[in-house]
Amino acid sequence: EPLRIAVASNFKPALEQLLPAFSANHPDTKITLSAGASGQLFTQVSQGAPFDLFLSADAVYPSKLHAQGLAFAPLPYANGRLLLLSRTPASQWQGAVQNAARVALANPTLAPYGAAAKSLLEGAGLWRQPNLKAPVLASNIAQVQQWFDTGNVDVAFAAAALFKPDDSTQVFDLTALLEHPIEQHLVILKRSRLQASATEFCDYLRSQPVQQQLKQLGYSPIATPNREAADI
Amino acid sequence: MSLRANIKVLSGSLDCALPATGITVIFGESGCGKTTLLRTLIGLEKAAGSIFLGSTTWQDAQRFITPSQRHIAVAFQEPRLLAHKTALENILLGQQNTTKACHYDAITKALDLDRLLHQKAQSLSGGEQHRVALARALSKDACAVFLDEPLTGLDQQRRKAAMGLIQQAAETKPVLLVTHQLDELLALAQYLILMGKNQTLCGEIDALINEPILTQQRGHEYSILTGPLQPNPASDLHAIDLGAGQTLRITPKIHAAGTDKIRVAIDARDVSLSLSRAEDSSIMNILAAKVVELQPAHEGAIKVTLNLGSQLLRALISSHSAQKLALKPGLALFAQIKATVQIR
Amino acid sequence: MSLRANIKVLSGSLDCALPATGITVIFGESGCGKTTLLRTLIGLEKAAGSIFLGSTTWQDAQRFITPSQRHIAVAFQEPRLLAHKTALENILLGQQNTTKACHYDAITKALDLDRLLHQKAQSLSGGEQHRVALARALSKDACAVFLDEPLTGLDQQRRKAAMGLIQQAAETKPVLLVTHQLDELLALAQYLILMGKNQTLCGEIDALINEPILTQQRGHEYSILTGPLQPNPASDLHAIDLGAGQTLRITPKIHAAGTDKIRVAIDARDVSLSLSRAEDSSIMNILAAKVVELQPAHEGAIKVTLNLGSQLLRALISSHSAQKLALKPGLALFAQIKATVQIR
Amino acid sequence: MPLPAASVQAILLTLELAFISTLLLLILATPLAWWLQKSHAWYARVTEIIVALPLVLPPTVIGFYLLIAFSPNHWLGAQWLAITGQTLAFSFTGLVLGSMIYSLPFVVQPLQSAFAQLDKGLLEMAQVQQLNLAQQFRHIIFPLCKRGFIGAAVLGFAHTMGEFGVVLMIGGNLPNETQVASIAIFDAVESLNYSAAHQLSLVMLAIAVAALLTLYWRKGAAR
Amino acid sequence: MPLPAASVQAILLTLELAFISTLLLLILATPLAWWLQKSHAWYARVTEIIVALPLVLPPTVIGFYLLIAFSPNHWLGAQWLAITGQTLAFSFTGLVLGSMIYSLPFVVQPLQSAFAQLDKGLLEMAQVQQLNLAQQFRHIIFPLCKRGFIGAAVLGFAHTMGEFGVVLMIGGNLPNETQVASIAIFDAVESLNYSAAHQLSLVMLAIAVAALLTLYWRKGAAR
Ligand SMILES: Nc1ncnc2c1ncn2[C@@H]1O[C@H](COP(=O)(O)OP(=O)(O)OP(=O)(O)O)[C@@H](O)[C@H]1O
Ligand SMILES: Nc1ncnc2c1ncn2[C@@H]1O[C@H](COP(=O)(O)OP(=O)(O)OP(=O)(O)O)[C@@H](O)[C@H]1O
Ligand code: MOO
Ligand SMILES: [Mg+2]
Ligand SMILES: [Mg+2]
Repeated sequence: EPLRIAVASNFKPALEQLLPAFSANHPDTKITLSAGASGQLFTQVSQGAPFDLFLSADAVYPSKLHAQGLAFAPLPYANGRLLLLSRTPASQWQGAVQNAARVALANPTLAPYGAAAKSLLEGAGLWRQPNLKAPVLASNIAQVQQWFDTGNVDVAFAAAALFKPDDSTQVFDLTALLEHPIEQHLVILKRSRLQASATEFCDYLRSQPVQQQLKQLGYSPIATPNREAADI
Repeated sequence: MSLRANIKVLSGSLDCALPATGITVIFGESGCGKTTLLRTLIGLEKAAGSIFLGSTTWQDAQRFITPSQRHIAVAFQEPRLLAHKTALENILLGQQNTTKACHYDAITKALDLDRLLHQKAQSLSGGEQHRVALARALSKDACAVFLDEPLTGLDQQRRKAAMGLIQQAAETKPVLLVTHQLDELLALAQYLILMGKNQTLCGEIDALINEPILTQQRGHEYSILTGPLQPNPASDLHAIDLGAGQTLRITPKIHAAGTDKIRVAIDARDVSLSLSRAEDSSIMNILAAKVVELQPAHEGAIKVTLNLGSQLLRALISSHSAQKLALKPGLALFAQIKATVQIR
Repeated sequence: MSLRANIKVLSGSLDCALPATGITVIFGESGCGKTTLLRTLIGLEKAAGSIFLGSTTWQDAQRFITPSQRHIAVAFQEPRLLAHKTALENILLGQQNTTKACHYDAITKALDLDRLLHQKAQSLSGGEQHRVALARALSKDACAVFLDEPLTGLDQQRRKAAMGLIQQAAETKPVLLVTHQLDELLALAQYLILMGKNQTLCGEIDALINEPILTQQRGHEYSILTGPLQPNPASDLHAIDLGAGQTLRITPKIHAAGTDKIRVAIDARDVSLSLSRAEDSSIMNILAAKVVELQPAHEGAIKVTLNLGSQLLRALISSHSAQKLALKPGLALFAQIKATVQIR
Repeated sequence: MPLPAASVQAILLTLELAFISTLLLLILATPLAWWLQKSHAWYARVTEIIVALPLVLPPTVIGFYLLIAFSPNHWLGAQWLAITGQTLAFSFTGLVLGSMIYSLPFVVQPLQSAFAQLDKGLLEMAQVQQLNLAQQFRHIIFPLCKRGFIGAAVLGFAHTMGEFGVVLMIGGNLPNETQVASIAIFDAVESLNYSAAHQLSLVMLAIAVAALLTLYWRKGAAR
Repeated sequence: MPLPAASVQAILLTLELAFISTLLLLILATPLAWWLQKSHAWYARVTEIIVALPLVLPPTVIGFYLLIAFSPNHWLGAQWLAITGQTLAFSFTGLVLGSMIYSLPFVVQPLQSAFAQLDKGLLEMAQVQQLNLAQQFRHIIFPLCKRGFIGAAVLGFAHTMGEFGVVLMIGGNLPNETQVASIAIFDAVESLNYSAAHQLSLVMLAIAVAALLTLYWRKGAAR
């Protein structure tokens, strides 16, 4: 039986980078990934989807699962970074949004990155303004990137983890402007029959070397890596 | 096993008991309800009434058995072949279900279908399709056979062959046949169902041969003469004893084994009259007769009823000739019979 | 506008020039290729060769115009009605495209369709459907009419009415008609296309009436007598002058206005022979004749060829009678003619 | 409980999309299916396969390629942008286009089946009676293939209504423009807003039953 | 470049799902369509509407109600859990069930159309020839409605292959269990793994063309 990991879309590419090293040490543990918006994965877990581990893009969904008794205590595993990508040059991110032909963000009701973007727009008074074109909502943060990559939108609220820098794109790092930083938590699900493997995987993810590696993958490391691991 | 029916039909009701073997011809103008009657007897159409075949109830107030339980063979008015199957496959359709083996080869041979047996039905000509449908009906093991205009689209030779096969089938079971052709009716019918606008008649052919429904169609009458056959081994001309010392010479087509009496239909138009016996004529049948009655028929023609001694004969002649011969009731003369049709 | 065709058919090739008006009957046994020939002429089937109607090219090595450009009327072997439309809608189908108004009422009346005009085609009986299809073809404005067994499934009265309508249509344009019925052929044909196994013949009816293709089918021959009509105002019996001082009396059915010559077909079986002139007989036509030739026909029958002076007459009598009358070539006798059919 | 305006919008949008797409598809598919059925040319066979492709391709494949084609980096998207000043992606027009591609075979297939079963004898008769193509269509092809047309319309409409994958990829969830009912329900369910999901689903169910009742009632009357 | 194992899995899973669902559907839909076509009873009409419902309902509505039915709080889901120890949601069996409901009308509709066009005269002839039901099916109904059966199978298969909304809602994107190709492509596109998406799409395209070529080649041969 594989270790089934439900992973928020923003973290899937990073996780794929990190898997080979883990698999080298745990050859018996086969891992399958199911990606989606955090909210979508949360819904599936609460409806009984047979996941062992849930890597959310925020702390809220994991704590809800914990509160419902479906999961053990949530643990942070990364801090996400929100970027604004613009194809047309702008001095400020607000200007980029105002001048955009199309702005894309992830669906705030399902994706924490989208929720974060929405809160910024609301703060700047740019949310659902009649004089602005309505932003298109992607079903998860990865789709935002894809819309931007294919040229269908010219401004996008994206995850740093999914963005590959190029010359024609102007990038604003909005992480610091966020009222609530994107603290990504994971939970081991109580239904899991592979709790030992899941715990091993958590430990690996939260280990110092991995956390250092995350910096190159578009995240900030967690503050106190690998301390509460024993509490699980 | 005779077929008895008492059912509602378009023109009223039909109450008949068909012979257990032999052919019943259903006759009537186009649209009078022949096909509907056949479909009712088969069980494809429901009409109030009862139908029995021998001791089996096909339909009565309580029961109604389906066409497939009636164990019958049918040739519909249209061929109803499976276009994607060969002629032979169409003929054999469903025959594996019956207990008896299917002997189709004599039938397909007689209907000249052998060459076509492995041709797809959709590529057959109209007449070929009709023949395949007829072969399917005739080769099926059945308690009764229903044929709706089975000879349409056939040329004379094939028609004759088909008529022979139908007569064969009628030797062991009742056959019901719809036709518009008088020659077919005369050649085949033993029992008639005549469907008119306001009534439906049924009965032996002798009784109904001069019903208006028939005579209106053909425009003239028939006589039926009957008597025991006296074979003549020296010639193929046999004699029929008509009683009162008169004989009729015919070439019998149907060797009615077992029945000593033979019946012959004579078209009133095929009878000519002469005051003296023409000894030097090629007409073979010249019978002494007495005029019974003269009736005007359609324009310029007179219907003459003659007494041959113990049987009646009808002649249709021009009023011109009637005048010339000074015909009147009681006059003795000679009836020359040009053609005869042996009936069942 | 006469129809000329030189095309390949099943049994070889056909090269004919049909009359500009009048009926051409296509005759041949079931499956010989009549429908295929008709379809080729219509343009629904392609065959090598050329077809012209008057000065219009329907098909040649270079050109091929579609059936709808040929401006024709067709009654197919099957009715081909639109089941969801009424009889009248079927009859009028496409007629709004032609310039002339459609005069269907005389036709539907004659075919006894008036009662059925507003009935859905799917609920019509088989014969009714055929009549609707025939009415559709006959009421269409067309340069030529093609009828594939148009009289199947019709009773005698409707058949007669239909034949009248077909003859009417043939007064102004060529009509091609397929039939298996000899009486229809005789009543309608002016020109014949006879399709056999190995050859296809075409020509005037006089020339082809005793072709084996025809005589094999009917089993006996016909004679055709011709001469100017001499009307008799006092009676409906008119006389035809056969030459050599002999006359034939007939009741003309077709008042061939303009043509002084009339042609009459006589079935060899309808001729009886007598050594003396029977003056007291109801047979009206008794002609002096001389035996030309005796030939054995089928079993027990002899075919006698007679010379009427300037025309030949054929008789079919029993060998028994031939013996009795001691027939031999050169013998003078009298031919009694029982029935005549006026042809075109 | 009155339906929120957003739900009403989503439902109306869905019906509009399905209706417009089906209508356009019927107009397009009828001659196409006829030609495919009649022609024996090799390019008719090739076209047949191209038309049938969306049958076997998951909607996401279609959505993916549409996304690429719609982008201003590509010919189609660039042209559209130049002409209309708008991107095809995230627009109602884009959805109609996507729906049509997605549902085309579902409309062509029943029509082609119906045309194949058409009695050739009747078409020959029509030719002889000199019916032109429009008359042949009106008097013969349409009435005899009515069930095929109904089938094509129903399947086309339904398949468009059920379109989700394509819309999810090229729609962008814009209220009143691309947020169709299936997307709205998906969002509601995924965000555990079951009461909204229930409401929307029930309304869709009611509309469905009403539509079918109308359809079958008419069919029953025609029988 | 060899196809990644996950993609192969996804494709095989998709084909398996579509194949099993279509097969089961044909077995189920044939008698159902026959009965719906023949019966004049009111409950046949009601059934007709129920069968047609998935036609007009967005897949997400179906997915939503399935999700509810599959949940252990409901009778079906509870029974299933008690018997198999697994939830129906997020399982292959659940997907088959969902696909069947989702695609049922797409199979019933072409069959019903074909049955309606069946020549009644031939069925009467079959009755008289005493063909039993199996023989009637084999000799008449099936050969004459072949196009209907092909249409039903193709549309059913295609619609199942293209199923995305239902799977997304009740499948859960589990590799080798419920991650069908449409989901995998969506996933690949979403993970910005465009080359994988292209690859998968092309493989699906190739399979589609191959399938269609086989189908049309056979159809051509049968013509
Ligand atoms: N597509 C075909 N393939 C093979 N043979 C065919 C095809 N179409 C017709 N035939 C054959 O060609 C012959 C002529 O057919 P056609 O329909 O012309 O006959 P017909 O003279 O009209 O006969 P009928 O009087 O029975 O209508 C038939 O033997 C028929 O079986
Ligand atoms: N469903 C129907 N609705 C109305 N009239 C019908 C229906 N079916 C048959 N008829 C009529 O019933 C009459 C009898 O039809 P039927 O088929 O029994 O005639 P038929 O005697 O077999 O004629 P034919 O010799 O032309 O085959 C016809 O006038 C026909 O129009
Ligand atoms: O990674 Mo998310 O949950 O799509 O913002
Ligand atoms: Mg009839
Ligand atoms: Mg023919």
